[in-house]
Amino acid sequence: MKIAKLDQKALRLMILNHVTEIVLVLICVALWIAAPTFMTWSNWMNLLRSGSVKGIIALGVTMILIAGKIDLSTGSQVALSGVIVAVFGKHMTAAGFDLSLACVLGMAASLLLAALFGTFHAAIQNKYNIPPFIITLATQYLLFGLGATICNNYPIPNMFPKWFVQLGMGRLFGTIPYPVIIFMVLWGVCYVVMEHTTTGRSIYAIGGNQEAARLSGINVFKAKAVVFVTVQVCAALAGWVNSAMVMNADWTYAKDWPMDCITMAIIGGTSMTGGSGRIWGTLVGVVLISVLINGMTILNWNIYIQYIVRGAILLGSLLVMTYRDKLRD
Amino acid sequence: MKIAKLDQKALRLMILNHVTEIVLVLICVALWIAAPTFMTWSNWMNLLRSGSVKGIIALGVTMILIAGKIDLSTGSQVALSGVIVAVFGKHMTAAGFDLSLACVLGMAASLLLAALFGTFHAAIQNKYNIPPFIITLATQYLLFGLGATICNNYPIPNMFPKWFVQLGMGRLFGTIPYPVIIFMVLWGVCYVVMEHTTTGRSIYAIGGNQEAARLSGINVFKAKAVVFVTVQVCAALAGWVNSAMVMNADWTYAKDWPMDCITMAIIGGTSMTGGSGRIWGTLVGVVLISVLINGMTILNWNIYIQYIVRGAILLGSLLVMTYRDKLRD
Amino acid sequence: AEDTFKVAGIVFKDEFTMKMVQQGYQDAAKDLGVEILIGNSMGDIANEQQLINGYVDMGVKGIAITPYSEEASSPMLREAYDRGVQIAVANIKLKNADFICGGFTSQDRLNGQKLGEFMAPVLEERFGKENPLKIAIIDFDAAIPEQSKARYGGFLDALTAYGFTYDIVAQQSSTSKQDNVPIIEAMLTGAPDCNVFYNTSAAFTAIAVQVVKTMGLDKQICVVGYDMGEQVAGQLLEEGTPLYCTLEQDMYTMGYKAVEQLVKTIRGEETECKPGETVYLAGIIHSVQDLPEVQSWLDRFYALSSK
Amino acid sequence: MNTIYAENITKIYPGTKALDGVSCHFEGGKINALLGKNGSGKSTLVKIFAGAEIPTEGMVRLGDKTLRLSSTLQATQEGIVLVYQETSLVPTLSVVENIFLGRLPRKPNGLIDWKAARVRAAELMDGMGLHINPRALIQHLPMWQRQVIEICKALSHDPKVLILDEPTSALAKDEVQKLFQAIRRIKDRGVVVIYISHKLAEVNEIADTVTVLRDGVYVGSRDIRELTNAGMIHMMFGDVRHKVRPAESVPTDEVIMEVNGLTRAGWYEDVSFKLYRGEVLGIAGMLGSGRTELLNGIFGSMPADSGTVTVGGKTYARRSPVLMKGAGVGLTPEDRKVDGLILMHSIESNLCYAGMRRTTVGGWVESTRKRRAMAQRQVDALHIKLSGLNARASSMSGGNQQKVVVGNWLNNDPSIMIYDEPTRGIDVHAKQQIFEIMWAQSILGHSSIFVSTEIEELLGVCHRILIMRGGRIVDELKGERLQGTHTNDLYTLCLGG
Ligand SMILES: Nc1ncnc2c1ncn2[C@@H]1O[C@H](COP(=O)(O)OP(=O)(O)OP(=O)(O)O)[C@@H](O)[C@H]1O
Ligand SMILES: Nc1ncnc2c1ncn2[C@@H]1O[C@H](COP(=O)(O)OP(=O)(O)OP(=O)(O)O)[C@@H](O)[C@H]1O
Ligand SMILES: [Mg+2]
Ligand SMILES: [Mg+2]
Repeated sequence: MKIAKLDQKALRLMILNHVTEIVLVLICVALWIAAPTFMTWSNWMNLLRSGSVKGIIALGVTMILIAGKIDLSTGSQVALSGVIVAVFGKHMTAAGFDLSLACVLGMAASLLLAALFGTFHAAIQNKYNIPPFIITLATQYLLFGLGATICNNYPIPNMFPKWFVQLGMGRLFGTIPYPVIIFMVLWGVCYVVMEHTTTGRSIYAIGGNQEAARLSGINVFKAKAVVFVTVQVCAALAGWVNSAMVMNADWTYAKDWPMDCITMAIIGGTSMTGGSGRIWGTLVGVVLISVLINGMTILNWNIYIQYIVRGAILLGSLLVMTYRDKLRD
Repeated sequence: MKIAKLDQKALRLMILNHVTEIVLVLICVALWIAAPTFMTWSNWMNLLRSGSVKGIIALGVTMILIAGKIDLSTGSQVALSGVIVAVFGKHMTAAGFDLSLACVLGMAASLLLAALFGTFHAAIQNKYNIPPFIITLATQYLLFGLGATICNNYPIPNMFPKWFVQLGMGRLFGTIPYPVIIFMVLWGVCYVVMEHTTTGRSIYAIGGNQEAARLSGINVFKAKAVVFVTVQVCAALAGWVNSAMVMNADWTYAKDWPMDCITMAIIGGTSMTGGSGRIWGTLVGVVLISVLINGMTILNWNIYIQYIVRGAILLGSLLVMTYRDKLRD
Repeated sequence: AEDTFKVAGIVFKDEFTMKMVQQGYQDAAKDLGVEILIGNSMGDIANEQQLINGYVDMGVKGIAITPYSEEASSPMLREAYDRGVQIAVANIKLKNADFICGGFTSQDRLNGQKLGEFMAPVLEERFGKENPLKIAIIDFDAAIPEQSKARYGGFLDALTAYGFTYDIVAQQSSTSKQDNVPIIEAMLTGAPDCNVFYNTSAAFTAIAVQVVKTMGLDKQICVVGYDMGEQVAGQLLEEGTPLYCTLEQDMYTMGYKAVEQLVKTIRGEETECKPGETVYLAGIIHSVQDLPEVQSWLDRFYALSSK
Repeated sequence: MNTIYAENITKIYPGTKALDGVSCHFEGGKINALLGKNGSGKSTLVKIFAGAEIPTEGMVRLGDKTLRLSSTLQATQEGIVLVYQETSLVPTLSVVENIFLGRLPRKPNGLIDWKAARVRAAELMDGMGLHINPRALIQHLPMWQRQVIEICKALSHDPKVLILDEPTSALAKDEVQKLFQAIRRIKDRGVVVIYISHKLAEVNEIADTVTVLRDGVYVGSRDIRELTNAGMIHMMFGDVRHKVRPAESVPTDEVIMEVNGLTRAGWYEDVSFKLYRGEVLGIAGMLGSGRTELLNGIFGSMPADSGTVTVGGKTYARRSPVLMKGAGVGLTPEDRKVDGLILMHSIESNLCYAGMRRTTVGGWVESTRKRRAMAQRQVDALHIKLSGLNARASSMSGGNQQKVVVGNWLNNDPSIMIYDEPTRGIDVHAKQQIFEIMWAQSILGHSSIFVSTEIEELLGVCHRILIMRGGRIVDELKGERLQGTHTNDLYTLCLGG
């Protein structure tokens, strides 16, 4: 009697633990039936490619959420990093330099700037203990203004060398898009770092109880710096891939991305309150959102319905996860 | 010796306590010198009118921040409430009803919906203890989709009776715009409620320590419901005023407003972590932001510089407030 | 009347086309010897209002504007007019706006029609008239519905008038400039039989051309653009491009003429357009039929943007 | 042998001098009790030893080495480990991770060696008699297990100086014994053990030396054999008189509250009792016997499955703090910092939350004058020490904070007060004052329910004591029987031996 009951609970827990995965499979099956073209290799490669761009950021976002922090300025950073690379390309080639060289320098500059801003966020947050929500809301404005000023508010198309464009448009063996490869490699790195290194565990610890972590001799600032810099660098990388994909750089890109990426991480099971989350889950979240967008577009659903569905899925996943946590206790 | 030192600290504290006010005055003086037209009655009335629309929401936002919660869906609610009023006007007049009657019914319906969503947020948050950030992120999508669906994604112009348009365009004694009056009245009400009633006291308490408040026999759900409903209702009111001002209703309005309103409250000295804030400060914050925008426009500054300035002001005010709190302890 | 005074020029979004309008404003002001203040409402009607009021209070004599909305912007402008400021409009035809001193627009519906009329024979030759055309449309209904709907509505009207039948095999509203790769890919995945891809803006066109090429549909699909831009011009010039044509709204001229109208009205001089009226500037079609013309556009663009 | 020295240490917090020129030393191979009333600076001193606070003046010396500690990490490297008064575990992480927080063992390739960590964690927990899955998350464990894990964590450092700041405040008697055994083993290795506690019985049992602070000043150190309990109390407080329950405090036979069949499966079952007007009712039980749950069940702040509570003639099948407050019941929670106070708000505000409606005109609009008067009333009545009514609650010491929690409720004039561990972590003097409050209430005809883990306290204070074991009320002591009961008898009853 009792065993049967326990087992039932265990079963329910197991289902709830994998509810995102299950929902994903169900949606895929439904889409397959509704639109046979959905389940083709090329469609999947396409949808994964698009998902990967935001997915790259979502990895950083997962880490920063696990640390109990947040970054709202990733969208501006995406736009800015593309603009920086393009501006280097434009001005340096005008001055007679090689486009490839210019591009590499631009990439270095954009990484540097991303790291600088990440460090700045971490330093301010750590020193004054201001909620990161509001710090990054402020720098979001700054980065946006910076991007516009740098490119003198003209979009800059086609200022990338071929190999850079490959980052967005190229495909390994002509079939797997590079953005997907980049995302998967970063995902692997994130996974190992978060689950199997002391850096990762420090990040979990400061998210779960910062004071306890500090008293245990964990370098809290270092852990914070790692997540704040990582998320900005992820955004910069995504900015390159995005610009390479659309062969254009524009400071107005990616305004809604911070929320989209947070949504992906949350649907994947990361908590907004810090201390718990799963890098694996974010992978699922990224794929789920990409499949949804792709599927609803294939089915030619109205954008408004798409918004409603997205809201409902987010709400639903929140409720399921809360229910699961209750059951577990 | 000691007294002099204390006095100096007290003086510094006094300055820091009023730093937003001081900055506001300085900016005004600077603008007055740079552009004499800035300091005219009509310019002030106009800048206050524009500021008031967001200011109405900022009042609700201040309350919800004090309660330690947040609402990101206010922008969608602004758009939706305008759409609802217009849809009533459109369909009911088509069915032969009086426009004024239709408008009143529409207003009632939009208030009802706002209150419903507020209650829903409060209920979900209270029952499952999910961070409100993410709940309202989800309903933001829902409300947006709802607005678009209701008006069948066409904007609805001119479906308001004269008296409704007055809400946005009218002026008391031909000089003080009604939006300013509405804002000031609401501000007064908020001030009294937050500083001088048990409801306000309860809101401060749950923001400071929800569990302690609960164990002191404070009705936590009620306090939460008050703030969640108030902020939605404020957004609905702002939606009316906004629609009246532009004599149009469109579900795409006000997308960036939630962050703008949070910025106003924060600059006014409300904390993101709950438990402390000042309604008076929000008034200053609203005026400061409105003056800045107006002033930079008058000075013909580039819009991007304006973004940078806004980011810098927000960051600066955060640092000053943190420094003040350190000094105070 | 005094000879020199201040006017203001307002654009409404953060985009290249508006940059052209702005350039037009500024050049006209320079040519006519007046001072001009520039504002951008960043796609928010409340900002627009703030700008208008601000300028009026600063004592500008006139405002040239690309309004946010043909309905919603007019009450605020009327208020400004009532306070003694002349209003000239560019880019759209303002409704209920007898007070303006003149307007210059390329009308979206007419432009759409012009594109339709231009493309109809081309499409007839390629696909015949017997079977319905399989049209996919990407629009911005979720941002500025009036414009967006006029742009594709006009195109479809013209096709119907020419005697085509068509199926809309896919239609999506995009809310952003950068997220369109996945949208267009999915549209074409869901509608693999599509043969005409109609874009309502240059940002879409650039992406659509890329996607059509990478999906290997460049022989099957004829891409029709709307608006001109550096990237789109480049795509027209490419070998074997699926992009057939695009329509340039002469934004620069619109901006230029709006300010010119404004200044001349204020000075009491002879003007091109009567008060309360709006002049339509014809859209200019750039197509693969005339590549040197495209090249010369690009050259002009570079000259302009390096100013 | 190691010895740790405090040399002329002064620590000034804004507004408070927590330590004033303290010089003392603690020797290795001994268990050194550090005593003092609330706010006397014990925690501050040991935090300075552990690098968690930097002294304003003076220095710490370990043996011959002068230490300039600026972080806990440094202190740990020197072999000084502090187990905090408040637990410092990360609730979202596993047991094994918490034990090795910040220094998980690594494999040669740099990745974490989870297996080795689990094995060592299991060994450490075995040593403390704790048998749980090292992968379990802290947030799913009960309080006492967390406390034991905290100590395992300290032991894992193999410390030269081990400081325990009130380690037993959440431990049951048998766990205390296990802890003592472990501490003695550590002592035998020559480690300096510093042991802070308010429980004199424990001190008598385990300590070798006693060091006392009073108001931030070093009073002296003695060998435990030279000291009686009275001597210790004298060192801590100077002269104090212990009051006994006044004769006027007698319960009437009017039933003011009746609990009937209250049950929450797995926590407490079928609990029924009556509370009389003017009575101080004690509930004795060992840790985990379900007292906190029961009190919260009565008050409605935690759910119950079935049963009713009758107050003032009205029977409540469902309860909530709001309802029970209305019925004239108040509760001071077990963990005052977490659940009892709004630390960031002023002392005045904290004194006026429960009685909020009484500060209003017409029930809604507050009167500043009334608020101030109400707060001042409790400050005077309870002798709360503060720098000003506008100071934040966080600036007060434990005992005064507890008084504020009580004062908050007294401002609502409750006819029934429920005290859950009101004396935890506060000094004897402050405890006495809390008892006096209960008696004064009793004389006024108000009743109290009093739960304490130091069950000997109950004997002198209560009119009647209920014994709770395994979630059930198993016995009742009153009248003659209560008179004849000694502390040891009470422990026996609670343990069910
Ligand atoms: N961070 C701080 N800021 C200001 N004052 C403080 C701080 N920490 C402690 N104090 C004050 O310093 C004094 C000594 O406090 P401490 O915590 O060392 O006392 P204690 O002897 O450990 O008391 P208890 O027995 O209640 O734990 C108290 O008056 C306390 O209010
Ligand atoms: N049946 C149970 N299952 C799991 N945990 C339990 C159970 N009973 C008690 N506990 C744990 O024991 C702890 C003490 O329980 P409770 O607070 O109800 O008893 P108490 O007598 O008040 O003890 P304490 O001294 O901890 O306050 C709780 O933190 C709870 O986690
Ligand atoms: Mg202490
Ligand atoms: Mg207890």
